[in-house]
This record gives sequence, C-alpha cells and structure tokens, in this order.
Amino acid sequence: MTISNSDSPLARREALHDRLEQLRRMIEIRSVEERIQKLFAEGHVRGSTHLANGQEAVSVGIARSIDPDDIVTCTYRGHGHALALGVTPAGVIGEICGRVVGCAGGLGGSMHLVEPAVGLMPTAAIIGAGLPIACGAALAARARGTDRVAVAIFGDGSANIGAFHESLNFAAIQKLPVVFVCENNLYGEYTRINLSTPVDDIAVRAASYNMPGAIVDGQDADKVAEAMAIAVARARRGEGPSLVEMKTYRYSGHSRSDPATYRPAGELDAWLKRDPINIFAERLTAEKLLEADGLDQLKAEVREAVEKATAEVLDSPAPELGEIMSHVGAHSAGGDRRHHFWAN
Amino acid sequence: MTISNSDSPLARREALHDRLEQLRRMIEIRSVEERIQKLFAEGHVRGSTHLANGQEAVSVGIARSIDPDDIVTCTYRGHGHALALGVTPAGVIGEICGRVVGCAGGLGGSMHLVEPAVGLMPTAAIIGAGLPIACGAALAARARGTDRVAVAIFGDGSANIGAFHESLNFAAIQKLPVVFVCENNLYGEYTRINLSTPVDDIAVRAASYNMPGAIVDGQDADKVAEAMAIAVARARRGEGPSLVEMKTYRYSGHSRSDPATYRPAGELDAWLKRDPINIFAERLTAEKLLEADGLDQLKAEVREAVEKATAEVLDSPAPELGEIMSHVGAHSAGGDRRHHFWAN
Amino acid sequence: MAKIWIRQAVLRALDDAMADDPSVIMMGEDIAAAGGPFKVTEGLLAAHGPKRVIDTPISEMAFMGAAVGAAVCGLKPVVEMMFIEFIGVALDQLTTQAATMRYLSRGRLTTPLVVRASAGAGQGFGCQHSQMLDHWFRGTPGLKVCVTSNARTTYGLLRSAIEDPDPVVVLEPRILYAEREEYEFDRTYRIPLGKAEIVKPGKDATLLACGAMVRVALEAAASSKADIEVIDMLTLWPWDRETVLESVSRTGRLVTLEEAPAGTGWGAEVVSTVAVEAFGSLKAPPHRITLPDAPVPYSGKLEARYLPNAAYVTEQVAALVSTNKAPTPWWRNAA
Amino acid sequence: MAKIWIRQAVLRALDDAMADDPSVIMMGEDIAAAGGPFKVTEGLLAAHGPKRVIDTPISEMAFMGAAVGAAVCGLKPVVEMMFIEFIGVALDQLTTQAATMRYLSRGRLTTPLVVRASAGAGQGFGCQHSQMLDHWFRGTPGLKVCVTSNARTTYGLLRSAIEDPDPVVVLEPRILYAEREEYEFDRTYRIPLGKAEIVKPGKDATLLACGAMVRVALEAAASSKADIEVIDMLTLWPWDRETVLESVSRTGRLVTLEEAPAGTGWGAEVVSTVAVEAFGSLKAPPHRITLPDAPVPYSGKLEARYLPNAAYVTEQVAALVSTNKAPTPWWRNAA
Ligand SMILES: Cc1ncc(C[n+]2csc(CCOP(=O)(O)OP(=O)(O)O)c2C)c(N)n1
Ligand SMILES: Cc1ncc(C[n+]2csc(CCOP(=O)(O)OP(=O)(O)O)c2C)c(N)n1
Ligand SMILES: [Mg+2]
Ligand SMILES: [Mg+2]
Repeated sequence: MTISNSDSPLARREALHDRLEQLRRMIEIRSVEERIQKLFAEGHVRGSTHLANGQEAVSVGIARSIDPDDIVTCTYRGHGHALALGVTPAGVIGEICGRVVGCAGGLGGSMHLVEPAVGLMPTAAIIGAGLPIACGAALAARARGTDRVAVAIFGDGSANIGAFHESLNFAAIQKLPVVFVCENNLYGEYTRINLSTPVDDIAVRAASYNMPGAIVDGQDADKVAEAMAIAVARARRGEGPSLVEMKTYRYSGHSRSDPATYRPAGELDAWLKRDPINIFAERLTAEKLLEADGLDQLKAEVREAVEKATAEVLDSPAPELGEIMSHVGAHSAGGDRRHHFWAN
Repeated sequence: MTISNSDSPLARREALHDRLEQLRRMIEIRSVEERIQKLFAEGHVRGSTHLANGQEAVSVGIARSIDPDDIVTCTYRGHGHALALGVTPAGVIGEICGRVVGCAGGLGGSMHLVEPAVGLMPTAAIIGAGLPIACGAALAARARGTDRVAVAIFGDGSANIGAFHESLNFAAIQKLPVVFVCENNLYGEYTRINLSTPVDDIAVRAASYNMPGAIVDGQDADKVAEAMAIAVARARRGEGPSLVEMKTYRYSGHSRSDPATYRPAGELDAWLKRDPINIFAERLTAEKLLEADGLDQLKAEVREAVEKATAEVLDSPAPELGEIMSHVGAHSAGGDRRHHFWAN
Repeated sequence: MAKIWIRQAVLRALDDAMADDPSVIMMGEDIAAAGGPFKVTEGLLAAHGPKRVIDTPISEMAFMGAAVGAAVCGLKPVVEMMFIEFIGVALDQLTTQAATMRYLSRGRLTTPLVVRASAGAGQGFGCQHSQMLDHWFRGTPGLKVCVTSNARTTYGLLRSAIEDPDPVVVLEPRILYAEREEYEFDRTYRIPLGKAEIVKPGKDATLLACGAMVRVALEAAASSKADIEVIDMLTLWPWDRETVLESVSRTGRLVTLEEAPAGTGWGAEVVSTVAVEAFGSLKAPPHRITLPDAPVPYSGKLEARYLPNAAYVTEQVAALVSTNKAPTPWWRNAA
Repeated sequence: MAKIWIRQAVLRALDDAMADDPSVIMMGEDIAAAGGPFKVTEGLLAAHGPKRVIDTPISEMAFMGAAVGAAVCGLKPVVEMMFIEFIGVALDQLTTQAATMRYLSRGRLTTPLVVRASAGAGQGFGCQHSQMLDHWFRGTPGLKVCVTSNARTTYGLLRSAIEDPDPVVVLEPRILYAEREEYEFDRTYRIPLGKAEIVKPGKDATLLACGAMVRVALEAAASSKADIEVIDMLTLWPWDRETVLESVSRTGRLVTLEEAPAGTGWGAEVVSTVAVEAFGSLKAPPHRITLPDAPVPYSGKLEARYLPNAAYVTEQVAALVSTNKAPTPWWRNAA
C-alpha cells in the first residue's frame, strides 16, 4: 500500500495498520527530516528545528497503538510524531517553511505542529507543558463517557520539571486514561542524562505515583507498540495511567545549530547499529513481507514522494497578512472553526 | 534552666541542648498556639493562622539537631518551628498581632515569621516555595566553603507540587547539603493524604532522586533528632540531600476557620494518645530529669511566661506608617540592615 | 428582595452554569468535599457529582493545564485558584498554552475555560495572599480578564465568562465574599465581557474603579461636593474604551482608582488611551489613585492606610476638580 | 576600535563580574559545559569553575528559587532563562519570593540576584519563544527590569544589575546577539539602573524605545524629515521619569515604540505618567506604536509585518508631527 501526498491525515493514519506502511512511515520520517535539514541550509526555514532521526520507531510504534481520536501531546521534537500520526509531509514541511499548506497554516512553525483530525494537539515549545494538557484531555474523555485515551510524549530531560511530577500524581490520583511516554534519548539539549538526573531510568519514578513503569527498547517499533498496547488497554479499562520509557537516541544534535560534540566517542556508532528502520526492515524480511531489495525500493519511493511534497510546499504561498489577526479569539476574523472531538 | 522572655533568639536556641529545655519548648509551642487561638477570638489577629499543635516534637527535634547558622525554610504553619529555632514568644505572638515587637515588625503576619540570627528564612505562604530556596542556601553554604546545611520543612500535601520534585532532583544532582523534611500530618487543608497522593509514604519518593528516604515517628522528639542527625551529618560530609518524613498529626483544623469535621471518627483520639509532650515527659521522667509533678510545674511556668509575652505584645504599638515604604528596596528609607550569614 | 452573601452569588453562578451546561466542570483544591476554602462551592459536589466537581492535589500546574486539555476536548472547565498568587507557579499554562491554542490551530482548537480566583487586600492575609495581579494576564492576546464588584456583577460576569469561547480570568475580591447585599437572582442575567457600567452618573469627573474599589468610589462620590461619575470597569481586558471615552468627553476629568501599585495597575493603559483618544477634551490632567509601590503590609494599621479609602479618594478627587491639577499621593513623600 | 558580536558583551560582562566579585555565580540550562544555547557563557566554566558556573536540570522553579536562597546567603546569582517565556513555570520565585524578601525581613535579608533572559521576536522562533514579557515583572515592588540595546548598554546594564543589592531582570533582545558592532570594553563602565539615555537629540518629537526597537527608532529618526529625539529607556522599572519628562517638555510630542501588544507594553505607564505630569506641554496627543493584539506569528512574511520597522515608524511619527493627531496603527483596521 502506498500513500500519496494527497491522502488525508486520517487516511494516512488508518494506513498504519499495515506493517509495510509502518516501515514506509519510518523511512518517510527520516526522509522528511533530512529534507528539512536541507531546507534549512537553503534558507527556507526560520528559527530552529529539532530533528528526531533515530527515534522513528517510537513515533510509529505509538501511532499504530492508538486511534485517531485518541489525543496526543508532544514537544517541539515532533516531526516524527506528527508524520506517524498522519500529518502529511507537506503539512509538516509546509509548516516549517511557514507556508499556507503547513498544518498550522504557517502561524506556528517547526515547534508547533498540529492536526486535530488525528488527535495531535499543538506541539508545545515549553518543557513539560504537554503533560497536564494530556491529563485534561483524558479527563474530558472520561467525563464525556468515551473510552478515549491521551498520550503525553516528552523527553528524558523533561522528567525533571515540575509539570512531570504534578501530572503523574494528578493522573494517578484521578486514575486518568493517560499514558506518559518518555522518549529517553539520553540528552536534554547538550546535557547527558547522568548530569541532570540522578537515576538512570525515568521509569523508576512511576513508583512515586503507584503506577506501572515500563522500560522499552525504543528502537524496535514492535516493542514500542507492545508496551503501548498494555498501557493503553489499562487506561481504556479505567485502571489509570502508566509511565512508559522508550530507550532511544537522536542521531543529530539538539537543534540545527548543534554539532553534538559533547557525545562520548562511539556512542552514536553503537546506536546506529541498532537503527530502527533496519531493525524493522529485517523483521519484515523475516516475516516475508519485504523482498530482498524492498527496503531500497521503499526508500527511493519515499524520497520521491518527499521531493514532491517539498515542491508543493515551495509552490505554496506564505500566509496572507490578515492571518496575524484572524485567530486570536472568537471575535477575530477567522471565526469559529472549532474541531469537535468525539462528536455525538 | 529557664529561658525568660528577654532572652535572645540565639540564647534560646543554645538553651535547646538541654533536655529539660526541649520539653519546656514543646510546652511553650503548645501554649503559644493556644494563646494565639485566644487572641484570634479576642480580635487581635487578622487574616488566618495555622496551628501545629500535635507537631511540637518535629519542631524541637529538628531545632536541636542543627546549628543556629544552618538555614531553615518552612511554611505558614511555622509557629512551632520559629519558637523551636529560637524566636521568642513575643516575636511570634507580636508578629501575629501585627506589632513592632513581632519578628517581622508586623509587616509579615502569621504566615511570615523570620529570624536571620537563628537561620530562619521568612516562612513562605506559597506551597513549595521554601524547597528551592533551601537548595540555594545549601549551594551558598558549599560555595562559601562552610559546612552549613539547609533544612526545608514542608507538608505532605506539598509533596505533590512541582517545586518538590524539581528541588529534590536539583539537590541530588548537585549533592547539596540540604535535608528535606516532610511533616506528614495526613492532611493538606481539608483533604486526607490518600485523596491527593497515591502513595502512603512520601519517603518512597526519595528513590526517584536516588537519595535516602527515612520514615520517622514524628511524635517522638528523640526519634526526630536521631533521623535528622543522620541526614544532617550526611549533608555536612558533602554526600548530598536526604528526604526525611515525619509521621505526625495536627490536632486542630487547617486554619482558624476549620473545625476539621472531615476527619474520621477516632483518628484524633488515637493521635492524642501519642502526644509528643507526654511522650517526651515520660522519657525525661524515666531518665530522672523530671520530677513527678515536673510537667505540671513546667506547664504553669510556661503559661505564665507566655502570658507575660502576650502582655508585652499587647503593650507594643503597631508599626509606624512609614514602615510601609521603608523596606521595599535598597533605596527605601529602611536602608541596609543586611544580615550576613557565616560572616567570620 | 433577599439579602445574600456575595459569596452566594459565586456559588449560584457556578451551580446554574453547571446545571445549564453539562460540559461545565470545576477543578481546584478543596472545592468539592470541603465546599471550598471560602465556601463558594458548597453543595456543588452533591449536586453535580465527583466527575464534574473535582478536588485536586496541590499542583496548580497540573490542574491549570488539565483545564486547558479538557477545554480543547469539549469541556468548559472552571478552575479555582484559591488565592490568585498561586498561579505564579502555573502561569505558563494560562498565558502561553491556553491563550495561544486557537492561534496555533488556526481556530480549530479553543480553550473555553475560566480561572476564577480570590484576590485583593484588606483582610490581613499578608503580602503573598493579598494582591490583584491582573497585570500578569491583562493584555495577553487571546485572554480576557474581569473583576467582580458585588453580587450582581459576580453572577453576571461569571456566567458570561463560563459561556465565553475563549479563556477568561475572573478575579473575585476576597473581601467581598462575606458582605451581604440585596440581590434577586435571575438565571438569564449576564454582563457582556468587555463592557463597563456607569454605576453613578455625574458631571464633574469620571472615576473609574473595579472590584472592591467600586464601593470605595461610590462612597467617595456620595460624600463629594463635586458631581462624580463612577464607572465600574468590570472587564479589564479588553476594556470598554467607548464607555470610558464617552464619559470623559462629558466630564472632562479622569480619575482611576486602582488596587495595585502604579507600575502594575490597569489605569496606565486606560489613562494612556484616554490621553491619546480624548486629547483636548480633558480639563485637568488625568489622575491615578493607586497603592504605594510596596508589598501589602500585614499590620491592620498599615494595611488600612495602604488601601485607598473613601475619605482619601474624596480628597484626591476634590483637589483635582477644584485646582485642575493632579494631587500628590500620600505615599510619594513617604517613600 | 574592535568590532565585536553583541553576545560577546554579555559574555564579557559576566566574565568581568565573576572575576571582580567571587560571590557572583551563574546558573542555567547548558550554560556551563556547552557555553550556553546562545554562546553567551562560553569559557566561563573553564575560567571560574563548576562551583560558580552551574549547569542545571530542566527545572526553572528549582534554580530560580535556588538563586533566591543563594542570594540571601551571600552569593550574587545570575540566572539564565534561555527564553524569557520559561519563567512562566517559575514566576513565583522571582515576583513573590525574591521581591518580598527584603520587606518580610525588614531589610535583614536581601536578594541581590539577576535574571537574564533572551527575549523578543524577529527570528522565527514562534509564539512561545518570541515575547518580551516585561509586563510580568514591571512595577512589582522590589524588582527592577531593564532591557539591553547594543554592546555598550549590554555591558553597562549587566554590570550594574549584578552589583545591584536587589533583584533585577535583564532582558536581552535575542536578535541582537549575532549583530556586530564597534565597541571597546571598559571594565569600569556602568549604566545606572533607572536612567534613560537620549541617544539622538531632536526638537520635534520624543521617540521612546528600548531593546531591539532602539535601532529601529534611530533608523526612523535618521530618515525622518522631522527632528526626532530618540531615548533609550534602558530601565523599564523604575523608569526615568525625569529624562522623559524633560524631553517631552522640549519637544511637545511623545511617541513610544514598543515590542509588545498594546495591552502589555511599557508605553502605557509612560504615556499615562506624561499625560499626568506634562499635561499642557503636549502639542499633540501622545502616540504608542505597538505590536498588534496577537501572538507572534512564525512565517517570515507575517513576522516582518508584525514587528514595527523603520519605514512604518517614520510614517507614523511623520503623521503625528504634521497633523498633531495620533495616526491609526495598521492592524487596527485589519483586526
Ligand atoms: C520550561 C522550559 N525550559 C527550557 C526549555 C529549553 N529546552 C528546549 S528543549 C530542551 C531539552 C529537552 O530535553 P528532553 O526532555 O530530553 O527532550 P529532547 O529534546 O531530548 O527530545 C530544553 C532545555 C524549554 N523549552 N522550556
Ligand atoms: C501554590 C499554593 N497552592 C495552594 C496553597 C493553599 N494552601 C495553603 S496550605 C495548603 C495545604 C498544605 O498541606 P501540607 O503541605 O500537607 O501542609 P500542612 O498545612 O498540613 O502543614 C494549601 C493547599 C498555597 N498556599 N500555595
Ligand atoms: Mg532527551
Ligand atoms: Mg499536611
């Protein structure tokens, strides 16, 4: 199954049930991020942008474990999650290039991707902000009588901020249907986890809230999905939140300007040997879902699609000036376009 | 040894090495709080006031375990700690009555007691605020080459706020000489701990920061002091922070307006049987430091001293109007009266 | 007419809002089982159940943020910040997250939430429990701020705030909770956000106030020789330029009565706007009556002086009207 | 004279301050080993050691509060808030704790600390990383706020802020860090807090600006037919009433150029004060040039329009000077 640029976020999300599409999506994430890096060099991207190459299995593993009307909050390091959840390459690249085809119409930028149709809240640029918001989404899901869950994705460094603690405690005492996913990529900006956090595993902190804490191989999309399934099922059953820690790694530096020279020699290489795309491709090969040259073919296919999306973005205009004032409040010209979650 | 109203906070603090004085101080705390309650009824106290009757052993146990130039931060529920650390009854009662003899000259009120001479920072009225401040004091102590420690005292309910988490993590990673003391009196305002906190023991949260966590009988001043001694020694040795949980109980409601009807029947009675003053008095009797009628005699003595202090307070004027503007910044009329900690 | 406590107007507004709209929920510390630290939520738990009236742990960031998430997902959360100072540990969720949600989603996600908080001085709660702090919110694009002043405005503003499609902060002067007043509830009564009210017409000067200062303004007007027009601002952001400008164009004099140090008070925004828009129609310089530039003192004697009272306001307004020069605040020389 | 990056002025001020006073320490995220997210602390760790240049976990409340405690206990902490928005999770420690410490101890405990933060728009960081937010601090009794505008003022203000006995917020326009400028360091150079500077004298109007808007103001003045006096405010609280009032008394016209939506901008305070104190000496209504009432947009085209540029300022000032009427902002009709 191949998903074209013109497919809707929802269709792209549904397609993720297919194992080959899961692989394809991981490749797409990698490809889109590579393209974004190039677009930065070419002067199409402003501000900063945070790549998550190496973490694709986490994104796809999560996305395939929840439904499009489950809610996700995540961070500025959100390209992968957005794509996995269903946002189109043009939607992501477009936003980062500040064009109208962007998923936030160019108002948000790299740190603020969004797609209500697949449950993606605006990604937050303030550390920890997404966790309480996910609690609220979970609370609303329950109050409105649905069995929807919320997933809060955040980094290892973010596990040291107050909002982490308050949210886990609040969710636990309220038994909220929320899954806290820590992407432990060993670094918060330029600081290795051991220099900011006195424990190796964020998951141990689950005990402070009497909730399950799981440690997961974040390079293996199946393991990610498995762990998510357990936590999500628990949440849907009304048994409360979980903390799931994905051990992963970002190949690039923190943001575009970071050469990541602070990493110990050999660390990156060791992680590259456990590349999530390769791991999953091998698995699909073993499952006879992927031919010998299937991976290369997929990569070429995806690269072409990403180029097409990029062309579409670069053809797309910047927003009208009126957009500045159109979505400030209900009184603004943009008016009411409210997305209704779980309508009827 | 008897400490008169005219003794300085520092002298009162030094006196606390004496076991009989420790008992006397607990009685004093109880007495002062009873008097404050009466002063409230008599219209001398404004705003609110938070009694800690039942928690006297924690206050005295802590105060006798640290030196006057160690730093203490605590909360609005601070009468007991202030008295134990050395603030005079007139200083406490005076502040609560808004008089110049008050330890903050009547500017602060019940929630803001202070005495630099014995290391007491202004008690904070915002939950959690004292923990980071204690971290900073500890950091300064170390940076200035002293072996001073900081003690942050807070309640069980406060262990759910972000500042708790951030402070413990920060102190742990920096190995700061700070002792976090949680007075677990089972309630945060009108809410029992089990309704706000998914774990029974706050001390278990120490594991999230890879620091020791101790659970202590907070009704026994000796046990309190013992546990504090271990944590303080560790801090002084440069080995980092500890979390010490004192199991205790407040006999009164949260604040003056709270009849505490939310408490399960029998709970208060059970705790009254383990009254910290009685426990300590029995111990001193066994140690032959207290005569048969010694406790009653002490109580009478203390009550008289507290009455004297109260009279002194009620004779003391309200602050001059100029005080409003005198201590806003260095430019204010109050000028520089800065206390220099650890000046040699 | 029945005499009620003003805090009953809060309760009634919340109760009616919850009854009228099942998507309204409440969160805060001790608001449910205990009925609220100020008893303004008494009975709501029994009436609407624990799924809608939620006691939270002491974690303002968590429940303020939960309100944001819940609002986006179809609820209308009303958050109680017991004392407005407490949002100092959670401001991000309101001003940075809630207020940008609509913008960042181009109108697809909105946060119809209300933060209500007790605020203000006068009761000896000390400097960390006695401020208005509206300046933390005022002017933030996407956010509205209003202040209640009596039973009627409490009911009218709260109902409107809860129905508003965007985030609203409602500051309730704590000192008014225990005041009694004649008021007949009308379930349909609303005060439109963004509108001020002329509560006493007058010809010689326009005296603007909000919150607990409204009654001080009215008292001052009542005892003034000059004929003072008193306006209750009601909403501080966006504030009612039209009503204020129209009034000033008639009276030719403007005085603001603000429960805030001058550097943080709403009067700066209003006076500056009037200076721009009504330049020429002023007979005297505009004048701001504010708190001194100092924290709120505890001692009763000091707090009584710290807060403007009717006599002081009367005197200040009289000086302005009679001399057409702005009088000096008492604390300018004391500083 | 040597050309330097403005960010080097930050570095040099910090380095000199640490060398001159052993009680100065620094805390922040990635300021030590990594030399700072904006490279303004490069080399400080090597020069002054890990006990004085401290990398913190991501926990603004902890290290902001630690600065308060450390300041009381004899250090002079300089805290870096990478982007000023981040203090939204820790505001309490600065405005409620640090700012009341002196008051609550009657002068016995003080908090000589500095919060420095990058601030402002123009670089595509989006609406949660592009604000000035000085209104969160301005006017808080006990707190000072200043804004740097070039290498010299960066050095001068930072050194003064670090030496100040009370808490000071120093906002550094992020967009200036990578600007180059001729500047010769003078270790003794200080800019007194609370003083503004006339950076270009003029006769027809007083144009007030701070931060990145100062150079916009200067460009506008340079290309104006009218003779514009440009004042760099430097300190926003307490601001320099004397210099401003004196200037306005000469020029008779006042324009503020603010990088903030009108509802949060410092111009309200200044204009309202001028309206009170210089009532009568104004030939035209005061005029505020502000950002529109909207979050900071990401797209370059939008952000370029969102921020006032020299051409727009020139046009607005010209309109005021020639008509003595306040012109309408471009966005008033777009809203
Ligand atoms: C409150 C706050 N503090 C600091 C920052 C700056 N900041 C952005 S990303 C980052 C590191 C986060 O690390 P981690 O949580 O591990 O996530 P990762 O970037 O590795 O995905 C920091 C400190 C911020 N955005 N918000
Ligand atoms: C940030 C903040 N939130 C809420 C409050 C209101 N408040 C004052 S005391 C209190 C309960 C604290 O409980 P606990 O920590 O157990 O201390 P205790 O009063 O039992 O000593 C609360 C919620 C506050 N002062 N600050
Ligand atoms: Mg990380
Ligand atoms: Mg408690």
